[in-house]
Amino acid sequence: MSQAIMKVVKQVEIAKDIYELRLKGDLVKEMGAPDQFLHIRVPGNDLLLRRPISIAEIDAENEECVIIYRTEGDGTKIISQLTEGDTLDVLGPLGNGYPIDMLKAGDNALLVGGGIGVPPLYELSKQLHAKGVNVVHCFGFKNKDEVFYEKEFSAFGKVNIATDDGSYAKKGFVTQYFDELDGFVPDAVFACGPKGLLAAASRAFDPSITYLSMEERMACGIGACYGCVCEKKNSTSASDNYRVCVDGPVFRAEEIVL
Amino acid sequence: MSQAIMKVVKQVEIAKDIYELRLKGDLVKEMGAPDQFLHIRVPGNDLLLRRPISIAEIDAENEECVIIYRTEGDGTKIISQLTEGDTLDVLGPLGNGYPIDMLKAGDNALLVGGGIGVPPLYELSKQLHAKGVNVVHCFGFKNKDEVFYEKEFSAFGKVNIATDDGSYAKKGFVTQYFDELDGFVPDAVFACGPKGLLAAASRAFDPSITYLSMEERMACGIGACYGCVCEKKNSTSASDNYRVCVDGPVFRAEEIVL
Amino acid sequence: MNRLAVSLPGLELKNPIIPASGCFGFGEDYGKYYDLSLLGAIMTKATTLEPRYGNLTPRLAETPSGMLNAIGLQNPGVDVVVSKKHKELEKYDVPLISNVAGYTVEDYYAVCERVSKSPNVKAIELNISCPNVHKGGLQFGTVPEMAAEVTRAAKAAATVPVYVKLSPNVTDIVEIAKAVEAAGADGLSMINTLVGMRIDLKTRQPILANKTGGLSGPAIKPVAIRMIYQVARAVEIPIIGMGGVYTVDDVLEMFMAGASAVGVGMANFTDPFVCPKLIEQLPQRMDELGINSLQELINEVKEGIRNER
Amino acid sequence: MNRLAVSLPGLELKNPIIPASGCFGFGEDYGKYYDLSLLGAIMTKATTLEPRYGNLTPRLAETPSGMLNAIGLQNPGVDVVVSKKHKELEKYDVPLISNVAGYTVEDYYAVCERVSKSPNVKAIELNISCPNVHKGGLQFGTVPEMAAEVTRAAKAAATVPVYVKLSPNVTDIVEIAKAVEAAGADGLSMINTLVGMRIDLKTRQPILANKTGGLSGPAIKPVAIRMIYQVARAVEIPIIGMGGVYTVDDVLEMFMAGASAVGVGMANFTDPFVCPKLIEQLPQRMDELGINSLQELINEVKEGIRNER
Ligand SMILES: Cc1cc2nc3c(=O)[nH]c(=O)nc-3n(C[C@H](O)[C@H](O)[C@H](O)COP(=O)(O)OP(=O)(O)OC[C@H]3O[C@@H](n4cnc5c(N)ncnc54)[C@H](O)[C@@H]3O)c2cc1C
Ligand SMILES: Cc1cc2nc3c(=O)[nH]c(=O)nc-3n(C[C@H](O)[C@H](O)[C@H](O)COP(=O)(O)OP(=O)(O)OC[C@H]3O[C@@H](n4cnc5c(N)ncnc54)[C@H](O)[C@@H]3O)c2cc1C
Ligand SMILES: Cc1cc2nc3c(=O)[nH]c(=O)nc-3n(C[C@H](O)[C@H](O)[C@H](O)COP(=O)(O)O)c2cc1C
Ligand SMILES: Cc1cc2nc3c(=O)[nH]c(=O)nc-3n(C[C@H](O)[C@H](O)[C@H](O)COP(=O)(O)O)c2cc1C
Ligand code: FES
Ligand code: FES
Repeated sequence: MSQAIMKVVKQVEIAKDIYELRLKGDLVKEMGAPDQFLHIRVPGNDLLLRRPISIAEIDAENEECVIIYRTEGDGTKIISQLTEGDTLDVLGPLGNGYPIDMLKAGDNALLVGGGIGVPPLYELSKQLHAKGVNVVHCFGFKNKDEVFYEKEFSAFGKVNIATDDGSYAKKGFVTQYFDELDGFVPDAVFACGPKGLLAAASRAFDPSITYLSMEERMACGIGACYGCVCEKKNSTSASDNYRVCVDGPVFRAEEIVL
Repeated sequence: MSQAIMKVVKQVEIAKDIYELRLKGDLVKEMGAPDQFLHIRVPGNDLLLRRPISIAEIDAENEECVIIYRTEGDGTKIISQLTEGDTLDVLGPLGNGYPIDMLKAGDNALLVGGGIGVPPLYELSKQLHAKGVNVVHCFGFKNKDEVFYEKEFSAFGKVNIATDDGSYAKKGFVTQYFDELDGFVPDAVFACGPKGLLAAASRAFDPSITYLSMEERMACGIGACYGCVCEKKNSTSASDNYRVCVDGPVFRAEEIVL
Repeated sequence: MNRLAVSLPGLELKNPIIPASGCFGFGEDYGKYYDLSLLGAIMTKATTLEPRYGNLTPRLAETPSGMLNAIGLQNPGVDVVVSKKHKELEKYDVPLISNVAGYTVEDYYAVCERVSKSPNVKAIELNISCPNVHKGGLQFGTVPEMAAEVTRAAKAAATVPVYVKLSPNVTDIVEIAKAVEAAGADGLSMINTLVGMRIDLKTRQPILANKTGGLSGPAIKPVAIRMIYQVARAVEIPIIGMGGVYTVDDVLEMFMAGASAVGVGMANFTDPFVCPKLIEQLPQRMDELGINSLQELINEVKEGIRNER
Repeated sequence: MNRLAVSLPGLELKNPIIPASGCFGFGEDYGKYYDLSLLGAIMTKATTLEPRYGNLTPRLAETPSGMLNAIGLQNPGVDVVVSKKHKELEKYDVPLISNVAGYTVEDYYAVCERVSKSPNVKAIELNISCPNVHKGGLQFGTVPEMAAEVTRAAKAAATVPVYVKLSPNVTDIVEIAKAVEAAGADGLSMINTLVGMRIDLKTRQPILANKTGGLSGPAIKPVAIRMIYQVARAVEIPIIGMGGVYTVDDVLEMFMAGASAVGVGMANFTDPFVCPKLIEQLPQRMDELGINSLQELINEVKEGIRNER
């Protein structure tokens, strides 16, 4: 982990309220595992807590990385106004990303994403594909306007999409695809998105091979403040919980209480 | 008075920590009297009080005006980083500037300025000169690095300069020139600067023809909060004082208690 | 139906936006810039029995997301306020809430009696953050019995409803709120400023001539929300909420905490047109959040509180 | 001579910069990023007799120039703290100030006794912002007699100096400060967080699972400065100042108000390297302001206070 000033290479609104921000800097050298995150200082002086945003893509060669985020509140709105040449104070890479060492060429991986939970899966899909793992994606979005990166993910494997209102692809929850995998039996399931989606994934698949990316409000981002805890399954001591920032954000479904 | 978004035309550091900022906008149409002021919103969201800065020059033809200020604290530092094309939220023009109607061609006016009290006198000097009034300037600065606008003022009349440390022109207080005016008997004295300088000017000259520009911390800038008061001379009621923002900033020396 | 209308004792407001006391003078200055009839009501500057000069300057200092003020109750005294200041506001279609201050219970009685007589004064806001000269300078607002005593005096003197303005500088604001409710207050207004200070690093002395000042602005909003939330659960009388309101979201957050109208103070200095802007922007934000009308929101929040019990 | 050195009971500090309790864990996390021996001291996370889970999440919310937290004293209990957490910090040349919390006077006694035994614990910071389970949940820190009682218990149990951490959520902080001084406190630390709340406009419920939380950051600095200024004029024991310190100017403002060392809390989250940066930047700013050494500044401020009397 380092603190660094990164340069904005490019920023594009790729879907409604969804921004793709490309950053350049030495820090990229430290990035490796998919779904580590950056802890970003919002420019200005009144919003003092950093914003955690996952690294969606690592471009080691050009020392660049991509983050993709939705403008939720004041912080992300300010960040969305940055343009080429602006700088950003970031801390990272933080947390433990998705493990992939247990998979080998020919294995099957199912990637489940909901809304803004989709981007962190991009670098994962890329790395799995490069390893020769067969990847299938199941993504849920609110509506047609918010769908993004379908083409990009298609390069690595099949993409199944569902929208809440049916304005694009199938209508309803992404979970409907879990029963229609046509004999694709996952050796690992990776999920990122709202709690409901994570819970559905851990019910549908073996919780020992299902990896969930958790989200909690964060202050320090490095384990010191205990702001971002989540409950440990079968913990032995009252004070024993996980900190999403350092112990996660990725946990095996069997380790935690959702 | 209006609230308006003005455009930055140009910003230059004209002396150590002294910035000249040229702004463009409709608001210039409302400007007239010398030493009215703008109440400027500092970009960002943590500094919420506006900053009062005098209008140093009005360029009605191009709908531009100039302000000149020293970087004192966080607010002026942030403003000093603006560059061409940036915008600024200003309220103005506020306050009553220096009166000049009582002077006619051939009259004598003495302009006394200290440090950052010099700029508001520029538009005044220009307007007096245009009227045919004879102008003499006495300006004090801390040191050579902080001297500015000598040439510009010279176009309108003699400029006497003193520096605290003698690093430029005469050493010592600007008041030393008051006894060396070589028969120049002012029909009006206009002073702007630290309280000590204002007090010296009102002692040296007839307080009924001596006009002082006052400075107080301001919130509303329009008379509502009573934050910026100064004491009235011979006031009859306990609650009776002047508000620098609407009753001033310029007062006759005989009206106020310094 | 007017979606923004709210109804409080003595106050049928066309909207809930009220410039807070001391931040709007007696309206005359802002009246030059927009039509004051747009406003829900106006909380006028603190009025005392005698004219008061107030504190020496500096009276103001800035702080992160806030400011300190130590104006010191400067005002021309109740006689001038009633004969001139209230009169001048009669040309607007806007109710006044007259902020009343004093140093003895008798002061409060006398001022409440007189300001009630102005036909456009529809309510009194009792500023109990003043030191009681008879009780060793303890603030009326910090001791439940003293707060109750001055409330009773105001109620006896006033012919309009009395809203007591609570000070946040207390250990237990609920206790004070209950005491003034029991003493007959028709409503509450909260919060007044937190006591704060800034020191000038060059002089090494406090910036304000008065040394301490009142902290207001967004910095104190979380404290205001907490106190409104707690008090709304302990009393039946309505609350006019204030403290750091800058945006329509802040207005609605106050309502969700338990307020029935909202005071806007410091924000007027940042943006002189903030009050009309809030009034204009409220309906759209209400649409986004599924709020039909503010009166409905007030009722829903009250219902929620009842269900908590 | 070390210009940054300050001397307080039990604490000969090479500099006055101390990460505040709860914002720095037991140092292990920040220890990965810089050498903790750089720090003046470390105020460790609140330690209770038994392990505690703390509150449900969300535990955090942001506010203008500040934040709310409701961690809820999560810690592994005094046995693990002493046997592991303090031990791990022995490799650094940095004194610990152990933050002690409890729900009964007996809790405080027991924890103070045990943490005193760690050789690197040079002082105790008594966190009296906890509800007293035997006194109907009233916070120890809000009632002078209760604050005094727990101070006496801590003093009886501890073999190191005891600094009592004052809560700002009181009507009269001077009264509390005097009570704990009379009860034997060796120093004070102030301020703890102000109680605040934020409401989520979509759910219309408080953001924090605990509903209320503690407000910290620059937003509360003016309140901290005011309280330190007032208390420094009423007691003789030294004060560790905190509340919103982000810059060297903030550090020096605390000293000028009357502090003898400075805690840094929320700023660590904005900039994990803030403490070493402050230590590095202090000398230059002291030069600009004509301050030879911090100990000299402390003495000058004390002298000034004596002359006011
Ligand atoms: C490990 C991790 C990875 C994330 N990756 C992404 C990503 O790749 N793309 C993306 O769009 N979002 C991501 N998020 C969520 C993102 O952090 C929030 O949307 C963002 O912080 C909102 O900031 P704001 O200022 O716009 O909203 P505000 O509501 O104004 O924020 C106020 C405070 O609440 C916190 N907060 C608000 N919503 C969330 C949330 N959902 N999760 C955590 N903190 C929150 C903010 O960090 C801030 O401290 C991630 C969150 C975590 C914990
Ligand atoms: C009518 C009027 C006209 C002015 N004209 C000029 C000018 O032409 N050029 C110029 O350089 N300065 C001028 N000043 C002073 C200028 O307003 C301050 O230097 C400026 O506000 C400092 O802001 P800051 O954020 O840099 O300093 P900070 O110290 O960070 O400001 C904090 C707060 O204190 C107030 N403040 C600090 N110093 C002063 C001061 N000297 N006067 C009033 N308020 C102050 C600020 O407005 C702000 O509210 C004028 C002041 C007044 C009242
Ligand atoms: C300059 C100023 C003057 C004030 N004067 C008064 C006053 O006379 N009477 C009063 O009850 N409150 C007074 N207040 C407090 C405000 O009415 C309000 O309660 C407080 O500022 C919190 O609201 P805000 O954060 O929106 O400013 C004053 C506040 C300011 C900033
Ligand atoms: C996340 C967090 C946790 C805290 N935990 C404790 C604690 O365990 N014990 C304590 O005495 N104070 C605790 N505090 C209060 C701080 O020590 C400090 O008094 C307060 O935050 C003000 O300083 P700041 O504005 O620099 O943060 C905590 C503060 C924060 C932000
Ligand atoms: S954010 Fe501080 S422990 Fe995770
Ligand atoms: S600044 Fe408000 S009255 Fe002058």
